[in-house]
Amino acid sequence: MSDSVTFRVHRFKQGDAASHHDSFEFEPGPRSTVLDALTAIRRTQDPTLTLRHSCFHASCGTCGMKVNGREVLACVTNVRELGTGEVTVDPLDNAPLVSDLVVDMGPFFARLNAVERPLVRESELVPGAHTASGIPQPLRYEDCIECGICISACPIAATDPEYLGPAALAAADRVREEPRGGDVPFVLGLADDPHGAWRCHVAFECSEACPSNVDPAGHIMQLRRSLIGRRWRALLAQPVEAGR
Amino acid sequence: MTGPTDELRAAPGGGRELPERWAPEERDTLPGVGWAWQAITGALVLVLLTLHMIANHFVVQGGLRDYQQVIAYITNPIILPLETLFLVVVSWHGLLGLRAVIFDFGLSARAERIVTRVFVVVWLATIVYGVTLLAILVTRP
Amino acid sequence: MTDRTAPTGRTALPDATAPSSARRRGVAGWVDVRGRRLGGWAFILNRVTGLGVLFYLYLHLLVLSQLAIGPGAWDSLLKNWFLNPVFLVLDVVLLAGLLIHGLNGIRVSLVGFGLVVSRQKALLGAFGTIGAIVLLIGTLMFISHGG
Amino acid sequence: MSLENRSPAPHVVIVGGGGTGGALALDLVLRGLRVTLVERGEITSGTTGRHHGLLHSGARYAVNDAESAVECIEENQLLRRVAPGSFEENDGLFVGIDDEDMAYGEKLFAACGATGIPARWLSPAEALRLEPNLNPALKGAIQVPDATFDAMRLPLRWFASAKARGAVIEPFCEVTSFVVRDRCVAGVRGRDHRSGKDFEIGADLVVNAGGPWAEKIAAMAGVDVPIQPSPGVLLALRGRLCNMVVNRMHKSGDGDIVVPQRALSIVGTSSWVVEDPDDLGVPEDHVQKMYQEGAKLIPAVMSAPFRQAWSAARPLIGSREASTGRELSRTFKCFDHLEQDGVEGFVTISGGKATTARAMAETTANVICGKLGVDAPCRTRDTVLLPHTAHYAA
Repeated sequence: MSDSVTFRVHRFKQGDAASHHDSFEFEPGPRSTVLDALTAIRRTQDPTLTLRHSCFHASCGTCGMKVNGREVLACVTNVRELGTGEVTVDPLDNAPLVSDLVVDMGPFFARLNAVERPLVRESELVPGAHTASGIPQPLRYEDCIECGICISACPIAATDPEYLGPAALAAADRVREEPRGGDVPFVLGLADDPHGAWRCHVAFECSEACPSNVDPAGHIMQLRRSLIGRRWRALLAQPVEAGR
Repeated sequence: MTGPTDELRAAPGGGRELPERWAPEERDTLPGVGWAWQAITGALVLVLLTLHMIANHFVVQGGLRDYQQVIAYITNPIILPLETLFLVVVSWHGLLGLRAVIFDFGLSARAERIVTRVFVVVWLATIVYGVTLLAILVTRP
Repeated sequence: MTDRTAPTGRTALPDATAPSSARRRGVAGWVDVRGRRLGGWAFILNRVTGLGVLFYLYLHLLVLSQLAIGPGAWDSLLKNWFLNPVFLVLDVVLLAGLLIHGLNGIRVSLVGFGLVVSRQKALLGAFGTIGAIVLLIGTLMFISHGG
Repeated sequence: MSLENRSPAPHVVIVGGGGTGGALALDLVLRGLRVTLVERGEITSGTTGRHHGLLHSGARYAVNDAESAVECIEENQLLRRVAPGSFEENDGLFVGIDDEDMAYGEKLFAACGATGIPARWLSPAEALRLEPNLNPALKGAIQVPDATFDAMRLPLRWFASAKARGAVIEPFCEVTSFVVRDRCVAGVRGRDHRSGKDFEIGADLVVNAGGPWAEKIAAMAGVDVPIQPSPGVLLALRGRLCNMVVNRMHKSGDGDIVVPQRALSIVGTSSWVVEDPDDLGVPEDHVQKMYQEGAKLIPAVMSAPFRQAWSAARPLIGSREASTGRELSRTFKCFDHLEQDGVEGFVTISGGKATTARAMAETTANVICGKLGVDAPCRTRDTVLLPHTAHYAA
């Protein structure tokens, strides 16, 4: 058995009529990831290959792509563990294609931007740890690494271009849980929309695919529960106000 | 406070600007109601369908009612309103579901309105058809 | 050599944000099952069975019009068609469709109203098991009726 | 000469889309210049994004390099003001395990006092109360205002803010040659890998902000820049083992830091030297060293689930004969190639640290404005940055 793996890589340049796949050979080591393979291919075989990457350890979320049809972070996907002699690499779905493996994250970030979820949270810190003097409140980053994998895996995002999407809805629910100065009624108003929390069809593909344990679908369901509660409270408050 | 400042909001790209196509021309006044309806009618369909299946197939010798058995069944004063309700609810649930599937093809707001109107007509026609059929059978000597 | 040159101080690069090709899969997104997990399958099956059952509903209503024609029309339909083994197989398919759509509907409603969210995977498994058992019992009953 | 009298304003092309390039783009547009930044790959895909995310208090340098330490604590305080909401602001600990560490600790505490870095001795019990996962055998700890930042998302705020003020940011545009007329750099040529088409951009001045790639970029202009790419291995473990940055109370060495980040803990770093910053590799013995040394600070490092090990190349200035990179300076240098090599219109910025990227940009922008005859003050010290999401959303 040969150690070499064939990478079938999606190729597209702006102005091309259609995309195609190019094949490259790569010999993986025990630690080689799909990202290592792609950067090695770019270095030694084709310098025109475009892909997004930054941190190499599942913290930045730039290297989300489809490997053998599944959405993953290329930087933590071990080539040998895939167990296939041929590895197909495609860009994420449900986003505008820029070139090769690069998609335009603009629509994704526009939604996150609108929700205005703070980057740092004040919960899920080290259990039992006390706060150092001079620190008002210990902080840590939110789990979401804004990779776009949830949008690619979501069957609703595939059909509804206006869908707010799992990441932004999960972010909205985080604002509800922990406002940190955020405008909760505004954010709930965004989510309470036919193209918002109500559009989800509970496939949980986003939560399955999420590389950072965000559980977007779970957040969407919590969001719905609080939206229903809000609706009931508004309904019950009306007669009370009318009676005054 | 770690939330965004007004200064950041005011800056270009500083937040709250959604892609144009996301902001619907007419905001649904009660978003989520269609979804809730589908769940409620679905639950009703489940109950009525279970009754319908048991009464029509599982308790009947041979699994299907012959003509006389059908007439005997639907002239029952409890069954008749239940079967009528079943027709109303199941066609509502089914057509609302089909409408959602059609909307997934990415229709314009105008086309969506037309589809909705057509479906209301189809739904009413279904009820008229079913009720007429029941009336003929129940009133037949 | 270069197809875009610019005088000093001016750039002539393309608009990188212009989408060259939308990769939204559209309706293919819910038909394409490659790489999908159990919940994705449930979503697809829910739609397929929903469409199938709706088609059956109207077929069923149409067939019932034979009742209006009279006892002869209905009973001969019964004898010549519906008690045929081929129809019994179709009945099993219908029952499977109803079970998938109905049980998944309960799951989607419960989870969708914010209930059992943390145990939704277990719910999916439990409903899958219930559906399989009911389908088996139903099939046996169809066979016993046919025999 | 003021900018109002010049139309159009001078155009600066920055080659390299790391943190330094981003901060420089913002600095220059805030001073009224026109800026185009070209980057071979995605923004922050080189060294910047692979950083462990330590916002230095300066304590790491206080004993041996007071100048760097002062620079760090200034930038540390300044960045919290201009980039609110971008940091895990939980402070850091220098943890002493043995008597040698404690002896270093005395020097460290004194040096922090001399360089203006707030520092506080903690007893072992106090340190364990703050960080229960620390090695229980610790002998003492010093609390300093370290913090964690997201190696990509903090720089993205510079890019977002620069873009919002008119800078043109072009990723996936690789420079392949310089436009040189009469020993004067007048622009860059290259290929836009998104379209596969060649481009040429004219410039009044070109800045080489290539980090460890700076030497390769400078060579295109026929200029030598002594950069030694010096990679280090980092290890990411699943689970948050600490809230504060945990440093070894010792002079810089392998595996002397654990940086919490989101739901990960990053153990760093090692140091060696390579020729090609594109071909680093991850030496297995370095990974094992991270486990061994990291576990001396936090024993749970040994049992925490593995997430990833990777390498990042520091752009160190200095001799190519270096063997580990540790002997090379961590300060930055701005080269005006007119003085050094007789080439006009070309400036290189390299060396330095992620914490001081803004300061590097300020120094470089001062040099650039001096060369272009632009009289405008630096404004990045008090301009609050846009959120990182605005970089892609805008």
